[in-house]
Amino acid sequence: MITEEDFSIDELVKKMKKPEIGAIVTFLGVVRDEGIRGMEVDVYDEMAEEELEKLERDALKKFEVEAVEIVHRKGSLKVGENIVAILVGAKHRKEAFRACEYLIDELKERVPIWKKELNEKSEQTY
Amino acid sequence: MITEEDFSIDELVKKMKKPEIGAIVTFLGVVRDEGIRGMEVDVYDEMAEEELEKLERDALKKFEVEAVEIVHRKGSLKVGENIVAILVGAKHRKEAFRACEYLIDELKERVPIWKKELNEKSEQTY
Amino acid sequence: MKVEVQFFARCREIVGAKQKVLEVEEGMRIKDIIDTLINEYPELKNVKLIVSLNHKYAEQEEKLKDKDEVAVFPPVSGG
Amino acid sequence: MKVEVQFFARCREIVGAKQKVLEVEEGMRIKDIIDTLINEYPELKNVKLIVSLNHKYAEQEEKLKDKDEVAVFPPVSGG
Repeated sequence: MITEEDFSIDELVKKMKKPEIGAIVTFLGVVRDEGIRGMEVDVYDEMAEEELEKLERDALKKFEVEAVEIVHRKGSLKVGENIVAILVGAKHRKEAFRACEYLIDELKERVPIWKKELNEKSEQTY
Repeated sequence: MITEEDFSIDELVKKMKKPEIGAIVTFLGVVRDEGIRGMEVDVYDEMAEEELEKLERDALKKFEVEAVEIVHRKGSLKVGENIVAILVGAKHRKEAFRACEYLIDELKERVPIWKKELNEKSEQTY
Repeated sequence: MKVEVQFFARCREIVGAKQKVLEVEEGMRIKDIIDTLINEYPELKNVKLIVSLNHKYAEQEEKLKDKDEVAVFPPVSGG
Repeated sequence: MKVEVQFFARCREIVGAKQKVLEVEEGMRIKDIIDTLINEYPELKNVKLIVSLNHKYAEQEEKLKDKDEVAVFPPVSGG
């Protein structure tokens, strides 16, 4: 899901839980301070939503996992703000770790989202 | 930390964030339904706290990570309840994944905690 | 026939527009649109251009149909 | 001298107590406590016994001092 609003991992976990899930691995990407004042996230919404759904289906097929949820912010984000959350629920932890890492790697390759760092004085290029 | 109370991952994330952290990987262990009605978690508190702190220091030395937080429940837990959360904050995601997986593997080997499944009719042995 | 072209990130900055509707002839390919755009905005030559057709990654050789949605953007950098 | 012994999980169930204070003689080792316990609670033989001394994993050969805290438990299973 693409959203301008911040998300709650507790809420995402709650939504994901089912009796067969014993492990939930979460990747949370945060705006890191590299001498910037923040970040502008540009998204090709329709295509990004489709690519995210494709990714979720991919992971469910490729790994022995029970549930996948991806949320990515768009718009202006300050240092320390959440950018992306990827949650994977599985019976066993190894598969959840594998799938979660796969998903963030693939997301960075495939999903049409662009981050532009905003530095102290001016905007920087993408 | 050992606790009887449930924890909030959002709160743990908030406490962990610092400007140099760009990735937080979380492992959440949940009571899975294997035909049980829940779980009794026995802990050797003082030794467990020491072993958890040792683990946290280990991970900070062994991996390029900025922050580590482990919370483990004790007492009676129902299916779907949180058992353990391990959070690792790092500049970059690969190290956060490595350290988080290392920590749950080591926790299961080293920290004096015992889970006893409670089945429908009677208590089961550890 | 008409094709809508969307621009993102650096490409949007260079073109100075979120989207443009281009008039194209039967049989034209994505490549032809890209050539037209580079002609008008030479700075696009400095960008590694990725294209999509109707929300799917596409090759520049693909042929266009009426009302297609093309997007032009640099390599993605989300996450 | 006195040593406190804590029991966890299956070991606690077998012994039927959370802890016991044992009187031990100078020069005794953890091993000697374990032997005494197995003598009193033969079912402990069926458990792979792990021991700790003052909150640290210990070998059964380690010697005891007054007021030491020993713990006896099966392999851990947290997480």
